[in-house]
Amino acid sequence: MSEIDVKVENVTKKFGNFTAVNNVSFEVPKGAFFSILGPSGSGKTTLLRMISGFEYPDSGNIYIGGEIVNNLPPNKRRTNLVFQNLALFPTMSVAKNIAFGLKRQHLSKQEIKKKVEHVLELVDLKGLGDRNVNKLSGGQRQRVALARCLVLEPTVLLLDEPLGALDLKLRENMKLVLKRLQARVGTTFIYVTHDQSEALTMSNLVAVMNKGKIEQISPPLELFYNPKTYFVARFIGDNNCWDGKVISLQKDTCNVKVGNISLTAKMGENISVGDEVSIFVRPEIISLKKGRSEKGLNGTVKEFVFDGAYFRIVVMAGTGENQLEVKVKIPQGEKIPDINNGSEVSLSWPDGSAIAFKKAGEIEKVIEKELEGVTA
Amino acid sequence: MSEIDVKVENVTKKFGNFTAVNNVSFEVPKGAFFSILGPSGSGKTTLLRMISGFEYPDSGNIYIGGEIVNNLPPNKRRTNLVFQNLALFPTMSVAKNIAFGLKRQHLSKQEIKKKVEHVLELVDLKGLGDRNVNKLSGGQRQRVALARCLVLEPTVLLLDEPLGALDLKLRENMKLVLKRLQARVGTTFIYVTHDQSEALTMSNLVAVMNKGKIEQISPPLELFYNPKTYFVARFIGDNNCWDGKVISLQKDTCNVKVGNISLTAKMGENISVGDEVSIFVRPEIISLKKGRSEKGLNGTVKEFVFDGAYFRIVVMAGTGENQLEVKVKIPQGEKIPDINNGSEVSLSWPDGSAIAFKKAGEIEKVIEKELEGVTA
Amino acid sequence: MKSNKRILRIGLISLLLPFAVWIGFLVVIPHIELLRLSFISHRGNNFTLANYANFFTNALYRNTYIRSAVFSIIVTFITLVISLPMALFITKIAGPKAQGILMLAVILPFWISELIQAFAWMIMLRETGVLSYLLQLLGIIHHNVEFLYNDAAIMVGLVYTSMLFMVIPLVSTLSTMEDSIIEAAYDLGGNFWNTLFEVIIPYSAPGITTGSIMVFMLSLGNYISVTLLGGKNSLWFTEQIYNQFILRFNWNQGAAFGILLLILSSLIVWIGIKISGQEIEEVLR
Amino acid sequence: MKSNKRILRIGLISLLLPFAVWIGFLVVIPHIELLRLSFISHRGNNFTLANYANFFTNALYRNTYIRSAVFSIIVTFITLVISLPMALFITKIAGPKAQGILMLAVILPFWISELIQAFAWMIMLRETGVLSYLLQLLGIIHHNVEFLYNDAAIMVGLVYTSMLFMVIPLVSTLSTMEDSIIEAAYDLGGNFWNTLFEVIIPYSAPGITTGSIMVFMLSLGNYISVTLLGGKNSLWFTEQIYNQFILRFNWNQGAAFGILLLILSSLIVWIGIKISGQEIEEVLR
Repeated sequence: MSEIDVKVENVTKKFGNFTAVNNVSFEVPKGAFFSILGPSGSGKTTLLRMISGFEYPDSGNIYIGGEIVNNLPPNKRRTNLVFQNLALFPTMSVAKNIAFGLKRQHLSKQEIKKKVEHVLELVDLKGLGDRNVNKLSGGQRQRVALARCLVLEPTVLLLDEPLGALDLKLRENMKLVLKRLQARVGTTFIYVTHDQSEALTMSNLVAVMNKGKIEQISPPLELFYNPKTYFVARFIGDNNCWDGKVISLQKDTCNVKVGNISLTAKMGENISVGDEVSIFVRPEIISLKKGRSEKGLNGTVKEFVFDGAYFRIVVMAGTGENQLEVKVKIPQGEKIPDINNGSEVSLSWPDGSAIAFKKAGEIEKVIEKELEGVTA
Repeated sequence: MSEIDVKVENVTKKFGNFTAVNNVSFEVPKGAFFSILGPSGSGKTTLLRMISGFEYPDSGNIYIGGEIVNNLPPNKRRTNLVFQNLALFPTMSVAKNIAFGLKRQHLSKQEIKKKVEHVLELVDLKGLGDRNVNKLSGGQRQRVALARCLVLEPTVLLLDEPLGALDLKLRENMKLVLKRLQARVGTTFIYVTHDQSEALTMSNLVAVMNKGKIEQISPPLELFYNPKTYFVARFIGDNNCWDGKVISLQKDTCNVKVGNISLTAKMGENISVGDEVSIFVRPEIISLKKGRSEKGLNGTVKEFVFDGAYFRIVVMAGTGENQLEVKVKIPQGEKIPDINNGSEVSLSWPDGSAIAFKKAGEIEKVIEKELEGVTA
Repeated sequence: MKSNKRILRIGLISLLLPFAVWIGFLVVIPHIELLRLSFISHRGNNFTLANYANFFTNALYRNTYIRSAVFSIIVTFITLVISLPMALFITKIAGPKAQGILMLAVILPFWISELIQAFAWMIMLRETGVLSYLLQLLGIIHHNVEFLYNDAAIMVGLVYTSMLFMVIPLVSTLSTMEDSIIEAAYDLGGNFWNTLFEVIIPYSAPGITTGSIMVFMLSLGNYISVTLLGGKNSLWFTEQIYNQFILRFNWNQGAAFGILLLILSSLIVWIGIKISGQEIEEVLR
Repeated sequence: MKSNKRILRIGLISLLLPFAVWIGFLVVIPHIELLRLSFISHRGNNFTLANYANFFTNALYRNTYIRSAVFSIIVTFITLVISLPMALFITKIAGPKAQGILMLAVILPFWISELIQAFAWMIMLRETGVLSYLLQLLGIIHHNVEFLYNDAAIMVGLVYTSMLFMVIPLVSTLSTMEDSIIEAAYDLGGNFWNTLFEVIIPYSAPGITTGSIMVFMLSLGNYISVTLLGGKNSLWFTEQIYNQFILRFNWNQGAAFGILLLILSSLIVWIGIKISGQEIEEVLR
């Protein structure tokens, strides 16, 4: 995994006054499943289109397999792109779709036939070569789009939210298909998505993007437990986020006054006394006990919902006007204390699992907009 | 909750030779959030369209508020339908969309205006009355569709997969909005969906439908822990399902030979020795320990995936050709034993959490088709 | 982000350039020449406004001009009233088979040359024609009656030839309307007329505008059907233009009339678009 | 599950019924009468095949018939070759503004009556016209040359009037093609020509068929542009029909010619559809 397949170096791309990609650099090791995760408008698709050759960078360099490809058109690059809407050729059969790229390489008919057969087997579509692509199911169409690219043996396979159009159950299934396929063929994948569950399930490395910049590149679990920025902490998972003011500092931790509650949190960045910060605690990590206790945070259950995987509980902690809304998720397999709306409970979490970042109001807006579906 | 708002009595509906709804009966109590959950083609939408008046039953009776409404057209029924694609009137403003139904009741202009204002406040769209509906975000359009129906104060509000067109994050948010709204207005909701998480999160009662028949009507948690039929056990959640043969019977339980492993399971229906059965165990309830143990089921880790909420682990248990594939889900908050692909592990689950049903091959096909996205 | 541009540009420009020049040449120059000619006197080559003055001083020309416009508007309205239910039926009620047959019935007049259509109509409406015969059979009239060569014959012919151009835009607009919108209106308590006037007609506004413009243009500029069905005294403005060019060889006068017709049609279409409250760009789509 | 049916049925049937009768009456009866007339002798009222026999014995009629068909096919092909890059440019390259202007340029000939267009062309192509003048300026010709009244003038006129009917179906087909399909072809290694012939043209097949049928029909059935630009001896079959009806008052012979033209156009369209491998139902959509 030490060889580098794709290298992006200080790349910037503007559309008019809008900076879509802002001085981005990263490397993708050979054979990696690399995801670029970000909200819509974060520049992730533009970045992918520059790697595939549909857009050219304004400045900076893009290397593929060690060579600069900045202004090379897509038909001359050893990358292939799986489009969001798949973009299968609707007038052709499955085999002809797959053969389109091979024909451009002036291979003999036999060679083309052999390669098509082989890749059809690889994606589990054996025997469907003569079928028209419009006659296929959603999952099959997906696999034709993959086969059409894989048959050309690209250095890097690029995927632009390819599961976006599928429905929920099929998407769950295709995640595993994709991950297994990548493990089998060993091609480097760069996968763009706004769906964190896709990125986290499939990738070796995830780059979180926001407003044209990369905020953090980490393996999936680290994004969860060691977010490096406010945005990552806020964007990944359905995190608790409480705003407060720093009262005092210790070595790695700070004391923060949230409403009239005082909390201790790890410092995620340089913080001074008096700063406005947000504290993040994962809802999954909070334990909930019935009744009040002296050590924990006491509160009242406001909402109690079961969604098939988790019990989602909303607790109002503290008293008076400055009550704190705490989201708690208890997985379905665990024993649930006998509580109802209005029950008194006490909450606690392990030391070091609360983390503080300086408040960033504008990011809040990005995420709110996402929730409102403005882009949908 | 004892009053009955909708009663469906032995209702059957055929389209040509195809029986879409087959002798279905159920009652919906006043103020309930009642979901009809089923795969596509199970007849759930036809059932809803009969309640709303867009289809008439071939036989059986439908009562709304105690009166038979079998052949009453939709514009004469005290039901209103929120369509899957919302079906807002695209040439009208938000307020005019909402006023359309009120105008048909010959109310005065002032009354209409007052009611529109009131319902806009209810769905959190105050001040957006003059906006054209095409200028709204996805979540706002959703709420206009709700407001347009709620303002008519229907006896029952019918919802036909209204969240289907939204993207993931927005859908999560709208689920809570819908649940809270229903709690506030107290109108009876009948909600049709193929997404179990929607049904389980929001409903008081869920009716699981398959092939035109209702398999089980239960509160959400019961569907999980006490499935009444093979189909429900298979359809709800991503259940483990192992096929085997019954060797011996005890009072409530049976011993089943699965490959060369012997398992004990609760009987979900009448079972005799020698029957082909399937055993279901929820992946969430299985505990996993590193290394072999004598009591548990021993196996090797084949796949290890983190999806943001759970670690999904696939373990191959037993030996030789008849290995058993066991799915295990460990919630993200819990401590994960230090395992990798290939690690030896032992699995166990509480007594009584495995349940056996007679095998039903055809249902398998329905679910496979669903996964292949044939209907997508 | 039209990155197609880069892909298609080189190939397309090499193909398009000669055609672009040609199109500009085809579209612009002939009409500039028409305009120029209209300001030149018939005998002699000097600048004059006489060709336009003739129009304003001669009542026949003026009346023909107004008559053509009014009749074309009436034809447009009749065509709309007939076509809207047809389009609604085709898009929202008919099954795929009936849809095909109905579209065929609408397209048929197009299949057959306008000339032959006009002759078929003449056969039908003349004194010894089918209509006269049928009405005598029914006892409504008692001797041969000439139904040709009158205003009604012109209108029937124009509605018939131009219906296609109203039905097609209406069908294409209405087919983008989801069925559930009509169902929603019904579910919220609406009946047929509410739904038609408050939901369906506002939705089809772009199709109505496009269709009306096309039908109006075709009617105003029609020559064959009008002269054949209306006879030599159909008093249609195109006939005046034809007479100037072909019978009197006064191309300058004809050019002036042509420009006047162009102004008339542009003006009425512009007013129509303003009234319907649409943007010209929308209509072009 | 067209439950719209129930909602719209009552209202629509009351509106549609009289129109349905009227349409049947309008479409079917005139053409049956045309057919009947073609089997009746001009003088006398007896059944005869003479009207058709005349066609087969007279070389002028036969040649005109074949000439019209061949020319119309050529016009259709030229129109297609010009319109495809235009449609591609309009749908895939032009921004919204350029799109509007281009569509306007295509629609313009429709805006202006065919009659006026033909006259504008005559002004352009005549011996003392603009083309002759320009070519003399460029030193290509040295005295006035008549460009009117020849086959090329007919063709140019026909291509010009019918281009709209090719561009519009092509634009509507191509605008349903997602841009990413072209990008995919490019990404998989294709160049402009690969993409054009293997992806774009197969995709636009329905539009090409619809457009070609319309252009062919319009050209074959054209009378005004052909006779004005081609002169009195343009040898177009519609001219023969006109002559029979209007100059010779031989309606029976004219009816026979009309039926023959109908057979010709139906036959060629049928062959065209068979060759392109499409279903008639698809083309109607």
